[in-house]
Amino acid sequence: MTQKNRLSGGQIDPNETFSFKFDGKSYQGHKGDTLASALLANGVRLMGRSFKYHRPRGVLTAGSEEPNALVELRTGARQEPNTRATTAELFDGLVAKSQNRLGSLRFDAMAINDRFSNFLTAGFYYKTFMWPKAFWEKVYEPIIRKAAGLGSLSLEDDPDVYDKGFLHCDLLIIGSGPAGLSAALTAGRSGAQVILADEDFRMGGRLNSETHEIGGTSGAQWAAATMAELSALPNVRIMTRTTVIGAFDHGIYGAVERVSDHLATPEAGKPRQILWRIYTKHTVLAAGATERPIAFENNDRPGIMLASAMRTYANRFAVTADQRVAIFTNNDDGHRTAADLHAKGVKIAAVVDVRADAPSSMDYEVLHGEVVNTKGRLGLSFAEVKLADGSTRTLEAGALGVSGGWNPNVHMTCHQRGRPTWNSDLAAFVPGADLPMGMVVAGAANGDLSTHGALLGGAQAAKSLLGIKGRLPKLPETEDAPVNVTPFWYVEGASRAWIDQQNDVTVKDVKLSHQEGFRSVEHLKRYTTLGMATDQGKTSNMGGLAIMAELAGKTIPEVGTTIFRPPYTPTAIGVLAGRHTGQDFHPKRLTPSHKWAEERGAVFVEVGNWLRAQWFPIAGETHWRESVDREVLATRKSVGVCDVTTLGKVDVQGPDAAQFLNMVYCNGFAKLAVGKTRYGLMLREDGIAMDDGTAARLAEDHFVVTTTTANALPVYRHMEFVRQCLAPDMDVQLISTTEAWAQYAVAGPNARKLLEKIVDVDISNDAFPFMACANITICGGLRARLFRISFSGELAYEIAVPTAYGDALMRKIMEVGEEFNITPYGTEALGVMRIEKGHAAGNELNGTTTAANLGMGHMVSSLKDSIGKVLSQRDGLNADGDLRQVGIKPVDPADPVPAGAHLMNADGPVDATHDQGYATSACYSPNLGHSIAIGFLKNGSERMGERMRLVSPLTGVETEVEIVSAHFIDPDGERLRA
Amino acid sequence: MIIEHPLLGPRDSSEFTYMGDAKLIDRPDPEAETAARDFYEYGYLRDNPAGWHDELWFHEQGDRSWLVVTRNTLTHEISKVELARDVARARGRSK
Amino acid sequence: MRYSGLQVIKQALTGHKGWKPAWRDPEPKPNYDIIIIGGGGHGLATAYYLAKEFGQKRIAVLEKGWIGGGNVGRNTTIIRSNYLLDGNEPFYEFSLKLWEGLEQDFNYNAMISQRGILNLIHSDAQRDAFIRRGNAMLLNGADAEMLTTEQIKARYPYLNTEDARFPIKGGLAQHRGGTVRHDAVAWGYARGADKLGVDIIQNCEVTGFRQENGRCVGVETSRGYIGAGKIGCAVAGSSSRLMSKVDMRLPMESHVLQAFVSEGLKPVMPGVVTFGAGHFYCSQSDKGGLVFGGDLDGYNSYAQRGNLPVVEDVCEGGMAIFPAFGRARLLRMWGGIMDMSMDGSPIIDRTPIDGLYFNGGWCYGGFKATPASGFCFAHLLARDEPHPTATAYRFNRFETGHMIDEKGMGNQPNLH
Amino acid sequence: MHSLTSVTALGGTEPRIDTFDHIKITENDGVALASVAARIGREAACHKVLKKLLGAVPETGRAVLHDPEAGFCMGPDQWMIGAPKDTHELLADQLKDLFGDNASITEQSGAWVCFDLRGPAMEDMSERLCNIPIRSMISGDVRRTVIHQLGCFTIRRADADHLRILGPRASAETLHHAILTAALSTA
Repeated sequence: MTQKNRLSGGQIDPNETFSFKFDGKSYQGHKGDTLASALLANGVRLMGRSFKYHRPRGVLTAGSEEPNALVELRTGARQEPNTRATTAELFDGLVAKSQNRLGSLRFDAMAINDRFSNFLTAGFYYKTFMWPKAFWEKVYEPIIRKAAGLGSLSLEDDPDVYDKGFLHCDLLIIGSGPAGLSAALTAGRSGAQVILADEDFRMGGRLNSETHEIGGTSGAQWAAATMAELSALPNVRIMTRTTVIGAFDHGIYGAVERVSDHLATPEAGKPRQILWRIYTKHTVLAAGATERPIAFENNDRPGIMLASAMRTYANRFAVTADQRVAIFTNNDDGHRTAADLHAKGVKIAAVVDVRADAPSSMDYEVLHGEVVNTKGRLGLSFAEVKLADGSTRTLEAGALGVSGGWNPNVHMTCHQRGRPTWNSDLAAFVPGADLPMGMVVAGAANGDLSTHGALLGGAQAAKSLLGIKGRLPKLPETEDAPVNVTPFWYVEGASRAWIDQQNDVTVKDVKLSHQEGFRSVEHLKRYTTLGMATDQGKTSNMGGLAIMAELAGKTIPEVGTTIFRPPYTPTAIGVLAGRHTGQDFHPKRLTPSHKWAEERGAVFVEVGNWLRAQWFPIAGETHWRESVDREVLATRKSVGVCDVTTLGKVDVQGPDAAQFLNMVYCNGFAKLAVGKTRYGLMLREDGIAMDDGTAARLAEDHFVVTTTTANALPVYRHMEFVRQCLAPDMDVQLISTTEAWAQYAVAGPNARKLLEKIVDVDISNDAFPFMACANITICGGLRARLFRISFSGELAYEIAVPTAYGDALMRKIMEVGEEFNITPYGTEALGVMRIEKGHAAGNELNGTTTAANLGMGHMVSSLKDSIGKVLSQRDGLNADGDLRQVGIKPVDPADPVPAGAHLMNADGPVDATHDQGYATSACYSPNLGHSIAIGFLKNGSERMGERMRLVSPLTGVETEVEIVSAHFIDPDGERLRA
Repeated sequence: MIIEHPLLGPRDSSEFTYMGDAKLIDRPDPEAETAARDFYEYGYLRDNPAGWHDELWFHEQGDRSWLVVTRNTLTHEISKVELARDVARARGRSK
Repeated sequence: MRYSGLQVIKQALTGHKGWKPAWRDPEPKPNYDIIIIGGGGHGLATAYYLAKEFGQKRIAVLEKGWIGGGNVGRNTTIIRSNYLLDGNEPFYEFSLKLWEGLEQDFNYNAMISQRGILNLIHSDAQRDAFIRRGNAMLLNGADAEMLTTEQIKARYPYLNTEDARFPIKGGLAQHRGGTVRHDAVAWGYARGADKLGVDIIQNCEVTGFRQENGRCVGVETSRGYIGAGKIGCAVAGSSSRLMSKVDMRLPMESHVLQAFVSEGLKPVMPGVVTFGAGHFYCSQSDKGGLVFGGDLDGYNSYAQRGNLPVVEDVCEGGMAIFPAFGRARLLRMWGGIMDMSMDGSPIIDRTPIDGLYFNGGWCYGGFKATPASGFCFAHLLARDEPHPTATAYRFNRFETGHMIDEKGMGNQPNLH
Repeated sequence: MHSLTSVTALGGTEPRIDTFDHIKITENDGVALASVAARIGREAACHKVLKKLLGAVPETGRAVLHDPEAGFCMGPDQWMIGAPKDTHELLADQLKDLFGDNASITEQSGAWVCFDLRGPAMEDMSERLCNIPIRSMISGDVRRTVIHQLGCFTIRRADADHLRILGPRASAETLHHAILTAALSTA
């Protein structure tokens, strides 16, 4: 028999056997096992190494509070570091390996640290490694970092997917022990929408671990029967393998469902885990309690574990850590472990109880005393006991169960403002008064440690929260033992007695922390790292607090408690991200001509989630500049077309529409004639330029406003703010219609000729002059909008049709444009043409520029109120020598003028105090045959013709430049009006 | 957090965009002699209380209403939610 | 007692009996020359420099709880000086230089580690902006380097460059940036200040200010009245609350910023990386935890905790660039309260009340500023004039229109 | 009659249909849309027209599933009207005639993509897609919500297993991908 420590009974399925590997060695376990229980069954006690001293470690617990038995689960890209063997559900073919070791687990070379532990006390690193100065980063820190960390990531992309989801209910029950099940029954029978969540893969909580009977059947059977009833209720949603990770504001809980972690790999298309956001009116927290250890010398050897964990292994998993077991306890609970193990045929070496009045037993020896030390290199062999009479005994045992009392799992009660309060009967913290909204705590989590107390508390909680009328049905008969505990935290004189096993914090470290003045709980925690390990201090915080209290001569509640923060247990980053990874990180927005552009081989660029064609390479072009230069030249020579759908569009309607725009734009709109378009500059209330665009008056009471692509959302929000909050009685209605219309710019000397072949109306220069706009029809009757506006500086139009026709319109334009050699152009060519025209765009409207900086100071109307007007008049925004937008060209046409470079005077130092300005946007102008830039220069409008240096030390460029007008092409705008 | 929208009922706060102090409704008179000072205070100074706070939230992923939410900045408790437009009207903001 | 490797050995061999408290626990005196309110990083640094650099005596730091419990103990430990604007860059560069000699200066190993910080670039416009910024850094005497995607990939081979929604087009690196063991900064300054005679008084909450003839002459505290020649407030996060006791309204809001740490992992992150197209930045601590963060929750809050949407947003950003982190687990999350100012930049200035000085508005840039903030505030307190690198951090800049707005977001604090 | 042919939001000439055992996902290309926003002081007049048009005024969070025109409430005094595209291509113009200067009408046909989810997995899928209390929503309930960061309308239709999603048309592919993913997840 390979599973030498497998007992009989339990809730595993002995008929289903799984093979698994740990550190390369094969073992067998059963369905229903965890990795930890299966390893124990096979006689494996040594499962890991501690963080600092690399002490050999085995399991301490049988649950998610486990500090020691951490493994790297699975291999390859699915390798998952720091996985608790105590919660990893066994599956056939599972592969795990131990971590944080140099060499094998048995012979870890880093264990040498343990020999030097006297030098490596709490906070030692703050006091040394400072000389010589350079050595910290070059010598000391690399060594420390190399030793740091526990498990390792594969550094391959996580191949699994994660879902997110949303659930709504009347009552969320966290925990499926007796209190949770009782609450679920009460609530479920009332018809309320109930969610019952438990982190375990088997519902029932400690009922599965204990031998108490409920109503004449075993607790486990009662739990199974209750689950069967609940499963049949359509209003109860049962969520196994689901950890509620946090209680957030207003009854929102985060929960992680491990859908596939018990499988070798997830099923195709299925997520590994799901993050549920649960919206609930009420919550019953029935998270149970965690047993706490007692600190004594060398209390960390493999085989030493919580007494309650021993019961779980024996009763649920049919496993014992060894055939010869001792118990050390300060309360009656430890005796239960002895009784249960004895009943399963395990030899009890003795029960050591610190209490003089401990119960005695016919089946095993009960000693009044303390365990003062242990022996055994890679696992426990002997426990040394000091008896109350002063004599000593050495107990031979391969496992030692320790019971120091129970701590209610109050974590979730603290996730908001709650602070637990001290209950001296239990010698433990229990939930305080200030609970998250709608929460009631029941059962052991509330300090009701008996099974009866849990059943009663759960039922009452559900009843009161849901306002269920009538009397509760009679609860089944069950155990109702009082708690009988004598606070006992550590054995007197113990020094290397572990409080926080993972982080290697001992009693001695806590004492040193006190000695050095780190006495507040938070200082203790931060100085010693107590409770900062992956188990979040679930088994260690109380011990540390108790010792600090004793040293400080205070009570435990006077010392306080550290704050419990989400998540309840460590949570995969992947599941918190859900599907928003890779290409799905953000949604994509495709323009109406996207498919057509793809067919032409366009290169796309991301702008505010839009994918826009950046340029359209043609055969033979090997560098993007070739394509862009060609597109620019062809547009300026004949005609080009560009998809400008992405510009934000806001439909502004109503009798007060013009008045409204007068308010949001710094320039005037009240008198804009119907059929006309005007450029508008919007300021923020602080007087800085916010956005620019055009407003076209299609009717007396109807404008279409455009915004820049990037600002579509904030501008719309701002306009709604002005409408609803500042001018609530203006009769104006706003609708964002960005996506409703496909809009294309047709630009170039032949633009009109081309469009005349499409539109159904007269668009001659007289009928449809520069800045005209109209609702028209095209192609024999399709409704469309036409604007004669130009970003390129050419004779240009923007034509819009309902989006569904966008693809067809683009193909039509290309078709009729063939005779003009029409060239589609992308955002790069668009950018070149706008720089050639000196139009400001995102790089210039960078949130710090004023209208004056942009050379548009004259546009801020003094005749009317508008947003930003008053604050735009502050001195700091109107100082002499302020920045002005200018054009920059290289003196030697071959030189670059990079954006982001700074302007310096022709002579003098090059440093920050002599900074004159900077280039914002730059490009190569194929029309001028050299690079050009626009930028901001101090007192720029007075410095035309000045020679300066444009320097970019970052990219190693320094160019002699001349300051010129930003209107490099057609400064008088003749082409626009042609 | 959940914001009890006066028209739509409980909505997750992640559907909203936050702007801050609802005093931003009280835009000063630009014609007043003290306009420069008034706008500076309006634009820049905040009570920033630790406790109850009237604040503006925009239902960006909802009905595009601006709301005035009375929320406790210590506990995040919400005691009142109104349409900002109603508040603006009640505060006498005319055309 | 001086800390050193020898001392550690000596103490280890003698049972660690000789270690003394890192700072005394004195009773407050009736009055001091200078009182600093706030025993966080900035307050302790101010006291330290007042005593060490400006020859001031009779100094006390009053802390309402335990020292280092505010943002110095709850940040993501990053130091850098990669700022753009004239008002900021010289100050943060001064700070970085102070960091570089700090441990030797105050005889405490704060594990200052210049591992480098890298801002990823994802668009041409962003590159232009980062070139401008990198140039501003160099022109101010800081270091900066533009890295190509290949150079970045060599350092972070598991960065997502293949299947990224926002492809990486390079990055702006500051190699002198890095991380510091945050708690140790508070403790190091506290110990250093204590050795110079500064009284560090914990559990002493200031409940009011006493004014006489328009001058602030002392503070009411939970431990009684304490008089002072000058009083400096350094309570970022709670600035508005404290200053409301003298009826001052500040140009700031208090916001919660969450931070996160993963379980301990073997080293994977050599330096600090900031994702330029999402809300995510990350480094790895000497203990092995991935330390990361992102955006503000976005609403005014004095509760030191946040909510799920931002947790998810940050993790989405993380997975977008580091898909290998999916199987690492988030261990702990917490929140700190930020003084979010109206232009994203701090204030170190006199108040309208004689004898009362203010330091705050650090947004989420306070940690890296700690040494310079302390130094400059000490300068102001001792000499009544601003330090040359902090001349722009004035209260009146909003009224006069001299904002220092790095991000260009205007008077909307949660966008800075 | 004009000479341009339209394409569906997913770029096809025919609507996309994805059929699984547990759900059928149909791109619905047949809906014309226009929004109606009441002008100040004309709310009552608008209600009258709506009642005439739909048989009832859609209440907040509700749709009136009337034939051929249907409508739902988008916000305060603001409604979305839908009708078969075949017969109502010029829906906005038709509504302008009906409402006169009582309301501002905006054509919305091009702004949205419409997907119909029908099948036993509809509720499970909804839970993975968006934050709506789908199991307590009844026929005619409408929620504006977020699906994969996209602002969408969800309408629980007359049949118990039918949910209609209106999402931003430019992101039709992203939305479709999210819906398909949820379908595979819940299979």
